[in-house]
Amino acid sequence: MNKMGVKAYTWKLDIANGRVDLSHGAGGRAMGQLIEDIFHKALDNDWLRAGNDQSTFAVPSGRMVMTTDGYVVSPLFFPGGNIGTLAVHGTINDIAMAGAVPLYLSACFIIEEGFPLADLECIAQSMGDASRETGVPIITGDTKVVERGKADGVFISTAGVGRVPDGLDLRADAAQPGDAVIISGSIGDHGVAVMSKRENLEFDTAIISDSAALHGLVAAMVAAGGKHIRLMRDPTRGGIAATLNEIANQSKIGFHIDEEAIPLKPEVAAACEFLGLDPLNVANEGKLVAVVAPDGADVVLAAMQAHPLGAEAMLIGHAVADENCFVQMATSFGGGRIVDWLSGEQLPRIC
Amino acid sequence: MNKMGVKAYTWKLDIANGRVDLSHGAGGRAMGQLIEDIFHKALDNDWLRAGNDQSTFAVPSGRMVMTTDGYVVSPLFFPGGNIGTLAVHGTINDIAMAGAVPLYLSACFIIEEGFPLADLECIAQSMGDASRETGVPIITGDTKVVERGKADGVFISTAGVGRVPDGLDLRADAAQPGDAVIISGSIGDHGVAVMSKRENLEFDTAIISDSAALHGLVAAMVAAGGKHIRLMRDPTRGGIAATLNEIANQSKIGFHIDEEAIPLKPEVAAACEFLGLDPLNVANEGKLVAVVAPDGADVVLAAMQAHPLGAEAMLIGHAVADENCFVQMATSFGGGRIVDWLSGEQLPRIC
Amino acid sequence: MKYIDEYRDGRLAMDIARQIVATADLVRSYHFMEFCGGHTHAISRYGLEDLLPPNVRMIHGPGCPVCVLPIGRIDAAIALAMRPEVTLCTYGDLMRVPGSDGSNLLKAKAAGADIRMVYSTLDALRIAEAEPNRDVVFFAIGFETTTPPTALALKAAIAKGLGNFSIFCNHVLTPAAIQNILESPDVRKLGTIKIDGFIGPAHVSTVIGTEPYEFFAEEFQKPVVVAGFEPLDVIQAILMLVRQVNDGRHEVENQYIRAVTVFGNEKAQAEVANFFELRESFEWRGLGEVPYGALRLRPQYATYDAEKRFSMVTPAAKDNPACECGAILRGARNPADCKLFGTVCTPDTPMGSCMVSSEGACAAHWTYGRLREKARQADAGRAVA
Amino acid sequence: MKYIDEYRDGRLAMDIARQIVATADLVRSYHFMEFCGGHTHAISRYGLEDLLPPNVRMIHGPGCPVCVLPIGRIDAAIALAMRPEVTLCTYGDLMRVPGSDGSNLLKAKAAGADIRMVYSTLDALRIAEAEPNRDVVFFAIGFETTTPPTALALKAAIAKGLGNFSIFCNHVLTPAAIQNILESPDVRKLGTIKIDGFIGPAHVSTVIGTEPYEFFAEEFQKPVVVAGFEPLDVIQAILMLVRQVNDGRHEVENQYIRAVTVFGNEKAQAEVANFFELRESFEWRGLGEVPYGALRLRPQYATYDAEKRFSMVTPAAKDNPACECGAILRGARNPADCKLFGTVCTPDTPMGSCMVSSEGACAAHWTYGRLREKARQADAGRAVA
Amino acid sequence: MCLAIPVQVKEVLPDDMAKVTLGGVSKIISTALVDDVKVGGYVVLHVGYALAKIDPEEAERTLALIREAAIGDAA
Amino acid sequence: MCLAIPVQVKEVLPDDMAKVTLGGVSKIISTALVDDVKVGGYVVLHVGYALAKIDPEEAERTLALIREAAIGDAA
Ligand code: SF4
Ligand code: SF4
Ligand SMILES: [Mg+2]
Ligand SMILES: [Mg+2]
Ligand SMILES: [Mg+2]
Ligand SMILES: [Mg+2]
Ligand SMILES: [Mg+2]
Ligand SMILES: [Mg+2]
Ligand SMILES: [Mg+2]
Ligand SMILES: [Mg+2]
Ligand SMILES: [Mg+2]
Ligand SMILES: [Mg+2]
Repeated sequence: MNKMGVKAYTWKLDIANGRVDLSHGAGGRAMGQLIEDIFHKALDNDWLRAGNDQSTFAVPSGRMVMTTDGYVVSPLFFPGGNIGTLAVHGTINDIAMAGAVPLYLSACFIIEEGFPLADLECIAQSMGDASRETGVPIITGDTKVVERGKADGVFISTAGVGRVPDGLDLRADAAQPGDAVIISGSIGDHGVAVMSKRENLEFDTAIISDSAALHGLVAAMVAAGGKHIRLMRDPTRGGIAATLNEIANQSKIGFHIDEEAIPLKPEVAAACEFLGLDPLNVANEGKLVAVVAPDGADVVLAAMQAHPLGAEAMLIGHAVADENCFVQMATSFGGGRIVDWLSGEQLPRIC
Repeated sequence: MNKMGVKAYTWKLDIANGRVDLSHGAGGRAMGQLIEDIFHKALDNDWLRAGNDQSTFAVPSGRMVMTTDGYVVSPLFFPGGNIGTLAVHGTINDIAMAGAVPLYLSACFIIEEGFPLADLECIAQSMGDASRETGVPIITGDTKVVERGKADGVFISTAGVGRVPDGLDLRADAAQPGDAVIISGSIGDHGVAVMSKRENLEFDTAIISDSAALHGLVAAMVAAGGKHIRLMRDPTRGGIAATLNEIANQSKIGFHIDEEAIPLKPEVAAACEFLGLDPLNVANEGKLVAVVAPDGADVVLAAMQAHPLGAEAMLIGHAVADENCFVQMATSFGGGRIVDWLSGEQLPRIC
Repeated sequence: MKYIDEYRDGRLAMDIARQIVATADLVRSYHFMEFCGGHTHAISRYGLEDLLPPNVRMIHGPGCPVCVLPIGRIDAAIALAMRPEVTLCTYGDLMRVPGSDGSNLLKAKAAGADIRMVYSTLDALRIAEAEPNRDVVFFAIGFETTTPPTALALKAAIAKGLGNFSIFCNHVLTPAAIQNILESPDVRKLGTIKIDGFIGPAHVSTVIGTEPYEFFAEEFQKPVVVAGFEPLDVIQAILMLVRQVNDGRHEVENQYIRAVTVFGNEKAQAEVANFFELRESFEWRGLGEVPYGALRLRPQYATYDAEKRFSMVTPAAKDNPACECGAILRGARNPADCKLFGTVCTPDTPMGSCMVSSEGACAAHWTYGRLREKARQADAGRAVA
Repeated sequence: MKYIDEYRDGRLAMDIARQIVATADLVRSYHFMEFCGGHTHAISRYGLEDLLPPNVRMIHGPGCPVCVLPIGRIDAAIALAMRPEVTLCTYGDLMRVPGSDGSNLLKAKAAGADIRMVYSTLDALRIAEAEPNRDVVFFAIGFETTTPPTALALKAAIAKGLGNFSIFCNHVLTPAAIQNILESPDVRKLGTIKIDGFIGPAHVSTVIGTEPYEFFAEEFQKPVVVAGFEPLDVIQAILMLVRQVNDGRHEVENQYIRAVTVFGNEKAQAEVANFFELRESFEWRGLGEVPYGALRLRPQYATYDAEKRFSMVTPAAKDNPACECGAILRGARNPADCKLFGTVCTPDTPMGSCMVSSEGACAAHWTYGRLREKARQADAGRAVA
Repeated sequence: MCLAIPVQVKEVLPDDMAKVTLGGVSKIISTALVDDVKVGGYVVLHVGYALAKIDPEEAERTLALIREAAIGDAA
Repeated sequence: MCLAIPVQVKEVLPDDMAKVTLGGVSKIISTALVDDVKVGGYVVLHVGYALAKIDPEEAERTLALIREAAIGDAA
């Protein structure tokens, strides 16, 4: 995104009716204009305005964290957000899950020829808004245009760096039998909101995606009881079923969770009945699962519930010694079951 | 890429004949296996093995640099490299162009359903090799799978962070009249190597892509004459024509360059005749353009020529005062011309 | 959620379970087959077996249309989908059902076949209308429940003159399968499988009614209770079966009276009869050839019949010889009896169809049953020690 | 590169330029039109005008097939490409040529039209063979040089029975255009444009030979020198023209003897004649209707003629009124005379076709000429001061 | 087998379609297989089609029978 | 107009095709428009087709004429 120096363009971008064409990715003036008039305007900061192929920033000595995620959500716009807000929130969350303070993001756009400029601007604006709201600037980026039929509207990859508070060291293998499992709020909202707009599935619901940046919540948790936190993870693809199984396998423990304790909106439960899905497998984009040492569970839970993004936080179970690494759930009916990863894609079923 | 903890998979990936299917992107065990058996094996380091959604590292205080690029090259494999080597070299180069020492990379894969596992493994292996050769580890990553027809084999986005040597501050607007323009070697090799394998263009040539990581060369330049270097840029998309025009516009100067001085392989010149292209517009992936204060030109050029990746480095011209920001070239025929950005896509022409 | 939540009350279930304990005769055992995967799922999901006394045992029947689809039909569907002109539409359930040599529709899609997952036959019709250049085939599976929607899709395609739409029909029939089980040597002669009664299908029966079960109840002297799929429905049905056995009755009773009548949905039956006719015989995985066990399109709709339109052949089945799905579907074995269960065969790498469908006995046991199996083994271990 | 490098020797060019200065009569002026964009390109790219004395001036002619394509034909091609069944194949040069209202093929492609850039007619044929369900149209443009490859593609399509291949023919003819210029009021009567001779096309002439120019040389008493496209070829041709003028000759001379003969490539001519016939009239942008100025498919190949096959209509042209392309193509004006040049009209945002094609006079002036214009203005400033 | 759920009819639409709802989620389905679909009534929904109407009285009776069975055999 | 380049024929292929080369780059083109294409000879290549053969003697003669013209009118 280094085209700032190019002189004023003869023609304004026709954002209302125009489309991205191959010249917008060819490294010439058209690309410079696209970057300047859409991305620089929306993301607006001194780093981008400097017009380099990279950006610099000062750091004090200490531990840093780096992460990346690709965003390929379909449809691109859904109740409660769009691919751009996800790309900001999701990468901030992966930084925050290390207990870290997110500092800077990069953003890489792969755009399909024919993509409406108006949609691109809307996505960029959403990213700018999300970046300003979260206080995490997007300081460097890249734009590529591929031929029609070789992408799906737009894909965004963001990377991020952050700073880990001194003394904090969260690890995937740190969970121990007896640890408390806390979830920051209701499950499945994002997945249901997105599926409600999928062609062929379309249904009406008031559910909106929970897409949100969790670094503020994490900061409150770390401040209240950082030393008790073993690890955190955001249950995105595969839902909390995948996240708990991952942790169980990485930490070589099992989990016992309680279905009754898991926050679940009635509309999400209903949508899952419609589609034959289990809400435990459905994606979240503004929730975290924390595994906390038994002594710290109360103080961490209280800190979470005091934060707007953790108001509905619940202790949903405990880690147990289990060489099979099973995730077991006491059902609200009174029985028990194993919560497994979803096999294959999450699809509506007939039986 | 956080699936390390998952237990041994029942079935080995059929890398020879298998293809990526949607289950490899769904967040379940199939995805874990893909990541472990292909990416972790190829990229092989402790960060990835830790199996977190992010990785941490220690830094001393100072200035850091961050960059990102998306790689969408077609075809994915070309003489001298593939999309994976490009994704490592290109992002290292954008860090190096700040005069910085690249430290860590992230890699994000967007894979089209049906992509052969053998090709994916080959790309991942190339990235691992490139990462080891350059000494820059890929410490975090992400994998997404999209439906057939919604991508083009595989797209890779890499981001990178590096450390800027104290006292160095290269900026796009730093070029001044009188500065020397140095290129590190012959132009157009990458673009011609890639085009030679494009369907419908196919031609035979011994030209291979110049894809290479330039941080070693940059370190030598900085060591020899860092204080004289105004700025550097790698002339990728749009070739040196685009790069020089960008710099001219950002620094509000013009350039005078000499066609005779620009290193150009005869085969590249010939391929450009075949295709009706100007080598000044053709992409490079292992070259840099440095703008150097007049006093430092000799020492920087000598340091470059002493490095294997700068052996053919040439001083090709100078910055001049020019409110039009023209890039002018004395042709080998004896005339003069303006070197402009390419308009639109670089296409073979009939006239 | 009305008509759902009130039938999932765990406390009431406990109470009924206590009644079953009280009612069941201690000196005899009761073996009931739930025909339907939906019941298998509810039994596993809610841990109903744990509530039953040791002498009341459930046998999981062949009532999953995915599980009973023979491997040759999957192979044929894959071969069809690989034709460049064909777009194969199918319910998501089928995507991971193993064909020969580790193939499945998901991999065929990855290999280039144009396969679309649909939620409804209406979606398949929409695709055929929107893409007139594609030969759109609906890969139809399912019992009597799922057949009427296929019939309506065919009716609409004819009305709209959609020449590019056809159906690969794999609809199968419940009563034929139950009869086949009851007539099997295992059950009838060898006595290796004891069946004292059936829980009859919930949603199949909304269409066909309870009347078709009268024949077995009478002929084979087995009680049948048609029941809903919620856990209270199932446990009530078990109590009703225990009472019939105790009373020496073999009647068809209807627990699912809120949606099932004696004669079922006659409008739906008529739509099906308009377009489909009986096949003389059809292979069910696990049961073998079942006489009159499936439907095909009537000859006058041959142009809409993918089997005729594309001269499809169903290759001979090549089931994994170690897979016990067949015996499991007949109730002759349990998932845990299979050597492959949980080692080479898991929901991620299913070897047999019982592991693919979440209604399948093996998948249900994987997700819900391993735990109980372990607990039981631990108990047994303690008892021995 | 043999046959290229040796014709790009700047020192030899200087020497010849000196001979032109020595040869040209100081008391008269010489105005030569280079018909071809290829020559315009060479003149601009190598700065040949700087080498010429002030009394020898070059006029840039209409010899760019992209530049002379009327806007209505672009509009028609876009309308055709937007048809869902059509795949339009075209040379890359055409992608950015402006149609009406800022449209072009690149934007039409972005809007969903299936448009493929090809390097050769062979590629278009390959696409038609590989995708039998697509209606593949080759958008053919070009002078006599580019027509034979189109003829061969048509021949091959017929031989292969490719029913899904057709041609949108926009091939135009050089001699007709030259004659039109010479007969135009500007040149003939008004005397606003003085033309003392022509540099004849290089590659066009490899096909048609030098013979077709004899008529003008005789009829209009203008010398013609057919010349190659390398800078030494051009400057030698200018010297040859100066000599003819000095001698009072008006002959057709051939500088490009290494590739051009008197009768040209008769095999290629025969292939063209087999499939194409003259249009009575065809609009050239800038020249207006040119009688017998273009080709169309012979009626027996109507099924391969996209204009007939798709009942194409060519909408009336709606050129930007401020664009001077027309006058520039006739040699009546220079790019720098256009109010839009370099302000609203640049190679990134071309308003007229002369700015799109790198062979176009405006584009050549943008890339190569602005510098010289500036230097000239600076000189003029100094001279005045 | 045969995943099916009880949904309430919110709106009867032309062409044998209806808008149905469950727990705050609504969807358009086909009612071509059942007669006399009424707003407020419940139907069993399977693969986009209403298969049967739910009889509220029978549903009440089932619950009563279940409660009765839970209490013990009064009979 | 009409971008065309002189290329040398390296190999005559079936179906009126040939492999040609320029400065170390080679490509397969159609020679259907010219007769008697010989290995070692040069042709003018345009949009994938050879349009004409280059006559080496005439090329030499042109260069001689150019050199002569550069020296001055000996005539
Ligand atoms: S566990 Fe797998 S292999 Fe064994 S019976 Fe079940 S499906 Fe077949
Ligand atoms: S500068 Fe542009 S608008 Fe003016 S004549 Fe040239 S092409 Fe037409
Ligand atoms: Mg991440
Ligand atoms: Mg993430
Ligand atoms: Mg970039
Ligand atoms: Mg995460
Ligand atoms: Mg970059
Ligand atoms: Mg870069
Ligand atoms: Mg990730
Ligand atoms: Mg760069
Ligand atoms: Mg197909
Ligand atoms: Mg089209």
